[in-house]
Amino acid sequence: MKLIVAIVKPFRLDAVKGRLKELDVHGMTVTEAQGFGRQHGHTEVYRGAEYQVDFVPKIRIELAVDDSRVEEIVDAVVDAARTGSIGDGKIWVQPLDSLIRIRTGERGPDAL
Amino acid sequence: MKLIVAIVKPFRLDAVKGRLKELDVHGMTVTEAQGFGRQHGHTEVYRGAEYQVDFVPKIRIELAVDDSRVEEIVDAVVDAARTGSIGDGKIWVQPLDSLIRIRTGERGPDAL
Amino acid sequence: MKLIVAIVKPFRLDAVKGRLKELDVHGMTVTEAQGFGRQHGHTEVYRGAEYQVDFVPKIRIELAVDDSRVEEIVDAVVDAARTGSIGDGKIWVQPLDSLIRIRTGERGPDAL
Amino acid sequence: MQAINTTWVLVSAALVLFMTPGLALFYGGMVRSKNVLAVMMNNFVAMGVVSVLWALAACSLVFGHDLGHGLLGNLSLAGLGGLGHGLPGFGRSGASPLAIVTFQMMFAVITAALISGGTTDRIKFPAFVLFIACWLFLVYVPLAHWVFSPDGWLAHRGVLDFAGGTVVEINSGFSTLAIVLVLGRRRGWPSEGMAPHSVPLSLLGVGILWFGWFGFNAGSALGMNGVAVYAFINTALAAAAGLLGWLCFERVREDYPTTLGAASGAVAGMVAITPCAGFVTPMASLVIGVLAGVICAMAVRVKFRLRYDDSLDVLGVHGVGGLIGMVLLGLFATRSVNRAGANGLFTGGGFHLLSLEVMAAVVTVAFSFTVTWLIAKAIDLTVGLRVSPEDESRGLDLTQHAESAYSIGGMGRIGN
Amino acid sequence: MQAINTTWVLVSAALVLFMTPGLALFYGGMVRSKNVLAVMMNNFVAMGVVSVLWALAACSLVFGHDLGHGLLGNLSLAGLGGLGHGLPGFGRSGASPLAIVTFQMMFAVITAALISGGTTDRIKFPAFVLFIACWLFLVYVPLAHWVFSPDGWLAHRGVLDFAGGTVVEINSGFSTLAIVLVLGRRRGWPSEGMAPHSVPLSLLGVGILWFGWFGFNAGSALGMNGVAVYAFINTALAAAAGLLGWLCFERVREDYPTTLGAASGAVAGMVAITPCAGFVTPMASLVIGVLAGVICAMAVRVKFRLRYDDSLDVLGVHGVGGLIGMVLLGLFATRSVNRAGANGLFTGGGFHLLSLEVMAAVVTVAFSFTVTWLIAKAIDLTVGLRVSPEDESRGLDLTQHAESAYSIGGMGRIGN
Amino acid sequence: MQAINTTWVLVSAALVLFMTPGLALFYGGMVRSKNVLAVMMNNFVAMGVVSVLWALAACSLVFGHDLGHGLLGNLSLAGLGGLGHGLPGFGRSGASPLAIVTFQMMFAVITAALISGGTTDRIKFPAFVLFIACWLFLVYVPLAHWVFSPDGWLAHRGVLDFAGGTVVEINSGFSTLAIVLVLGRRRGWPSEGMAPHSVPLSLLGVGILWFGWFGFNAGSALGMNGVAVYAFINTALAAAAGLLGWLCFERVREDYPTTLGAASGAVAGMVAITPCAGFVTPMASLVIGVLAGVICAMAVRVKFRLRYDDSLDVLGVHGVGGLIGMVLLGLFATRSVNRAGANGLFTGGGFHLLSLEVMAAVVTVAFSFTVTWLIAKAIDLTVGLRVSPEDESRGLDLTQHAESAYSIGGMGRIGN
Ligand SMILES: Nc1ncnc2c1ncn2[C@@H]1O[C@H](COP(=O)(O)OP(=O)(O)O)[C@@H](O)[C@H]1O
Ligand SMILES: Nc1ncnc2c1ncn2[C@@H]1O[C@H](COP(=O)(O)OP(=O)(O)O)[C@@H](O)[C@H]1O
Ligand SMILES: Nc1ncnc2c1ncn2[C@@H]1O[C@H](COP(=O)(O)OP(=O)(O)O)[C@@H](O)[C@H]1O
Repeated sequence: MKLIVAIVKPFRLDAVKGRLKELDVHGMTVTEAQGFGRQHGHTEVYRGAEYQVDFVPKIRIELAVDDSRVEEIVDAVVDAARTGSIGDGKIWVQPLDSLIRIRTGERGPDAL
Repeated sequence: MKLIVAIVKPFRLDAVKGRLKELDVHGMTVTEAQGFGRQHGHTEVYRGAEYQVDFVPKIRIELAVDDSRVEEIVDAVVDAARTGSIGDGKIWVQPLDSLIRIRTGERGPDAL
Repeated sequence: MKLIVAIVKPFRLDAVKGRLKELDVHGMTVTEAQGFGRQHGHTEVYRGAEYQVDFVPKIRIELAVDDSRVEEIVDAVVDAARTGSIGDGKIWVQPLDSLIRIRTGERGPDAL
Repeated sequence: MQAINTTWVLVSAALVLFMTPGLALFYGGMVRSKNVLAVMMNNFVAMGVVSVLWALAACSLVFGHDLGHGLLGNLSLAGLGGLGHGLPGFGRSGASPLAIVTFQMMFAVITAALISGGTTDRIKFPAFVLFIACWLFLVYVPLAHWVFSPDGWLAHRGVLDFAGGTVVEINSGFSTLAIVLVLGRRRGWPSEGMAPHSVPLSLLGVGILWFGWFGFNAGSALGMNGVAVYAFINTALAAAAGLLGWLCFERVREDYPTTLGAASGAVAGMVAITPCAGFVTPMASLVIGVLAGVICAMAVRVKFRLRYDDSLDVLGVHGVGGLIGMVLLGLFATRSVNRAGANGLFTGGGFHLLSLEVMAAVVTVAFSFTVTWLIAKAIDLTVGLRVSPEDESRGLDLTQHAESAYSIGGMGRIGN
Repeated sequence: MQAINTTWVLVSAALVLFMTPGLALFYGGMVRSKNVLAVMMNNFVAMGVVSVLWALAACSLVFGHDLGHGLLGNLSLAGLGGLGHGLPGFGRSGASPLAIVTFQMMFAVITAALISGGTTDRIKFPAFVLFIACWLFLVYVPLAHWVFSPDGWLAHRGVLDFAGGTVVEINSGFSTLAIVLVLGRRRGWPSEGMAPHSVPLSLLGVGILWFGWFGFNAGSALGMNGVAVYAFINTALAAAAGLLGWLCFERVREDYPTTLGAASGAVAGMVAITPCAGFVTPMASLVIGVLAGVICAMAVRVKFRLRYDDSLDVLGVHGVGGLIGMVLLGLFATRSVNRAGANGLFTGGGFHLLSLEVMAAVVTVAFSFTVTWLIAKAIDLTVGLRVSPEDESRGLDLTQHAESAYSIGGMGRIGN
Repeated sequence: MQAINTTWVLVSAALVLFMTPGLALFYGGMVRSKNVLAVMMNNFVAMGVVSVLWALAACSLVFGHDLGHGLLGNLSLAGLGGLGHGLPGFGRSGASPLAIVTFQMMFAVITAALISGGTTDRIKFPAFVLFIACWLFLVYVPLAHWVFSPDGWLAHRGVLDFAGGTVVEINSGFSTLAIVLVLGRRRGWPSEGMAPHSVPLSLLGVGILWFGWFGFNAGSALGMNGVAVYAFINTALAAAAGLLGWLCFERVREDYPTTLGAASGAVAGMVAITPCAGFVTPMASLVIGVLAGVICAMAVRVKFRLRYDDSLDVLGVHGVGGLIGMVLLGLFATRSVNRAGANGLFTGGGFHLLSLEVMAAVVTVAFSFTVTWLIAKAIDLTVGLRVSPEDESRGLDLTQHAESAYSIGGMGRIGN
């Protein structure tokens, strides 16, 4: 099994979720994150003190999937998350040794 | 070494932490997350506008452990996090190439 | 490619970011986390009710890097994040199967 | 006696001033966290701009000697001078003229501020400032002269409006409709979720509005007398009844009585009682409040069907609530509460008052909507009303004011 | 003179009205973020329900002509009519009767709202509404008649209670104890942490309460006179002293003086001075405040031992604070401050006043607790008081009101 | 008449009391989330400590019979006794003496509280308490006697200061400078970012300050009369103009008009009008407000160059604003507004008043700075003013008060 991690723009989350539903993927875990990269941050000013904020809000999505579906799902996420402008984010794939559903103790692809 | 990642219901965190202490595991890192899965979200209404919120609050726990202890710890977490109802979450195990304690520079199991 | 994950003290983030910039690393993703370990938490009191808070705020940094640069970058992060006192955190390295830049679809080291 | 009346009017003026920060919180809580400061700023800047313009000239155009036909005042009071001779048309036994125009200044401020509830999340800050400056002179000032000055043509005909059902409520509601039609909908509305970012902030805002509204309504007696007491209790009861009305509607319609609904219902009740406060009995106030609560709860749902994006429901609550108040005043007004008033349809006065009230309401709707639309259009064609799509998606706090509302996380503002 | 008195009473009424949103914030800040709106809603709905019922009938049952033996008023003032003849037992030189009953309406509202501090996190919304409606008529109304109406049997015997040490404070405290005993403890209490989700919100709430309490106490003079001035400064000093008392206790007991402790101490001081405000000297107020601060700080710790879950310490602060105030009034009251008062034990009056005050306190404790317990039990057996365990764990905001208090994260409300 | 005056003074006293929680919010919003409660606590504890000390002795040292040369009052009013004979030097026709000293108590409270804006994020809580207790007697009390008591030497010479430009504003500003020089800079300042954690909280705070300032300034007429009305409108206009002034400066200087700038500008305007409120015309108030807005906006930027860490700009806003007000009063004061006043340079009075005002300002700067510096140094050398570096980095909320301000995340306070 594999773990797909995607860093995307927050307002694309809905589209990604929708696309995954179409592919019959019914589980994911997301966290709020802050990204640093080519996309510029912004400047804030409070009583004349300037703050350069380099980080940009991102959403981090984790998807545990069966090996056979990795390509298809990665492509779907890339497609749904893309806006074409800088800062669209990254996707990476990591190996998984095992996966368990806590409720039932099922292991492997059955636990998805 | 392995990295155990557990997605659990927030109110089970205390139980998980307690169980791990018993097993003499003295380190973990947790983040707030939002899960999407079989467990239903909820609906909110503001002045007649309905919002379907699909995500459910979860806690994401990361545990770097020595290979020898993986099974035992996974079992303990499953046990402590289980409530038996939908949405109890997942546990997965990932390979780790190396681990370092920042304070001392120690590497591998010693760094835990 | 590898994924470097570093759990550091929040106020060291700036130093780490600075050091990475010097090394020409121009991307990372960070999340707020809470750590449990040797470093003590604190006690809070509200109208006589005491709360023992075991978790300590941490920053979790993720860096996808080319294999060739792992050592150098790990060392840089360790160096920048270290204060020498308990709770400085951990760094671990995980294997990555692949990495894609969402904007362009580039894969592998080019996607960094 | 003048000292007591002045005391009451000044206390009321302070209360009404406090309503604008209250409104800023009410609105601020309802928007997404990237636009909180911008909408609050619109309120605060109204406190700045409108106050200054009021003192310089607007006050005089409202309360100065009538230029003829009850259409506008002259500049005799410009710079708040010339008040030693009293306010034209007002008796001399009441509160100090300077206190009265101070009290009235707060009305102009909050009416302008109300409009920001419609334009939120997408209006350029400089455009908003320019807009309220123009709007103050071209819309608010004439209407206020017509209704609040004893020489105004509506007041002169016997239209009753105790504390601004027309000038403040209907006016803000339909002005908002006009400007949002020019401005267009927020990107993503209504398909994307735009839930309130902090309901407690909004509830606090409503608490302040509730408190301040006693000054607004009871202070409009312009002195301490029996009418002020009626206006006070009527405000309290209409708010309470409005709250319950809205909640009942929600309970029936969507199963859940919401806190934002409770807050909105209280506001709706107070809006509707505004023109009536010193003219009706407490029992009539309960009826007015409950009807306002239910009807406004229905009204705010209309925008989803008609697809105009009155973001925080200025039309649905203030516009509609004001109309309800004016019509019900034509039914419930009674001279037993206020000898300077009149009797309505249910109180033996026939259709006379009702037709006057409806006429005034219609005039206000037509005038506010038309002139505001023209102003908005003119600004849109020249300096532009709306921020760029990219700025809209990044949020107005950052792009208009270079600020973030919150930085609460364990790591503070990350990256600093 | 009537106009001045009425002005003061109306200003005070507005201040007391403002206390309920203040209380909503104070309570809202102290609960977990999943229950903020629900507890605030309990306060807001009290503003709706209690106000309307007050105007319809409760007011008359309190202040109407006594039905006999000082037990209850009649319905002569129902619908706030019949006030032209003045309030039975009140002189005619004071404030306008309508102003007085408006002022008193705010007391009924906040007393009912106070109870929500005990029932928070687990009470069904409809049950709470039903509860306060019943409780208003069966508990508040009789007590208020006994104490606040000059014809009430307690007032008649010479019991002193300036602004509601019995009717508001002891009553809310012991009513809360009764209902929480029926309701049961929050799941997980006290083993699980239930720390306040936003202390600044609570501090703001206390700031508003502090401000409003001047209306509460000094307004209870029902006019502007020397007693009102004493009540005012005494309130300020008792709050200050209560704050210091609680902090000193915390410093000694737990090493840390806390901000929530400061806030609670100020409230405790104001609770205790409530019955005393117009009857004691400023120096006595300092003593009363400090004692209230220390004793209430001890009292809120009792629940952990006795295991009743008075979640936000209504009993510990209001119940106990009210008892302290009544007893100390028996010691410190002096006719030098208020000729209509009496002298206490330390001021040459012997045990007479003290025994009256203790009697009134005991009567209030017994009556409030018993009748409230019966109401709560009746509701629990019929419609049910408590939400399901699952709803309790998901939080009342979502399950009772379909709302979330906050959505502040960088991604807004995730999934929208 | 006394009753009306007393009513006005008490209403004003309540408003001024409310300013301190407002200030707590204003400050609390501007600090990082780990230090919110600590700075709010400094404000609340000032309400406790200063009130109690005021009643016990400070009040008398300010308003008691002069001990000679207008330097200090005696203890004739200690414990707030002896007020039956009126306040020395005040006429008997005004408000009740007890009401006046209550009103003045609130001034002492907020002046002490203001200083916490400079010392935030690093001062030990016990040291702050000790500091304000000493400072009250050694700095505030003498200055207040000199200026506010008719027997004080500055008042006696004809220095005009309507509501405390010297005693409150300049004094708090330069006292803050003195203590922060002793205390040292926050670790990491100015290189590390220390952005406000919640601007809406600060805006709310300013809303409350704005509301309360009407009591502060108009209440300083110590009764209801024409001067009070002028003071009221002048406050409103100076706030509005200050807001606009600051925004314009920001727009020109940094491209972005900020909400915190709007808030700060309103405060600056009200600070500057404080000494002038009852002595100048509304048009002069506009000028004073705008100048204060612009100059204070420049002044707060000075600290970055001179490297003193006046964290929340007490010097830049209150110190500098107070100086501006005193100087402009020397230019704009006019007896047409207040016959008890004087004419300034621009109103035919020549340099006389201006030189008096400048002299008073200089005396205040020198006295406040010097004595405060000595107090701060003494405390630093004995109990220590500053927390340990580790406590500073963990935050004062946890280390001084064992509390966290917020716990809003989905998981509540993690680990509980
Ligand atoms: N090497 C990296 N490791 C981890 N996350 C990265 C890395 N580089 C970029 N990111 C994440 O991807 C986001 C987008 O990257 P950016 O360089 O801004 O744009 P793009 O990917 O379109 O070139 C960043 O905000 C960051 O969250
Ligand atoms: N494929 C997946 N990848 C990552 N996280 C998942 C995946 N499926 C489920 N989850 C996480 O596990 C949580 C529980 O899953 P859910 O399907 O609701 O219940 P259960 O695991 O009991 O069948 C989800 O809320 C989500 O956070
Ligand atoms: N086994 C582990 N797995 C994951 N994270 C860990 C583990 N042990 C420690 N950590 C993280 O590292 C942080 C620092 O660890 P701690 O034991 O406090 O100090 P140190 O690493 O200096 O010995 C913890 O707060 C936690 O976030």
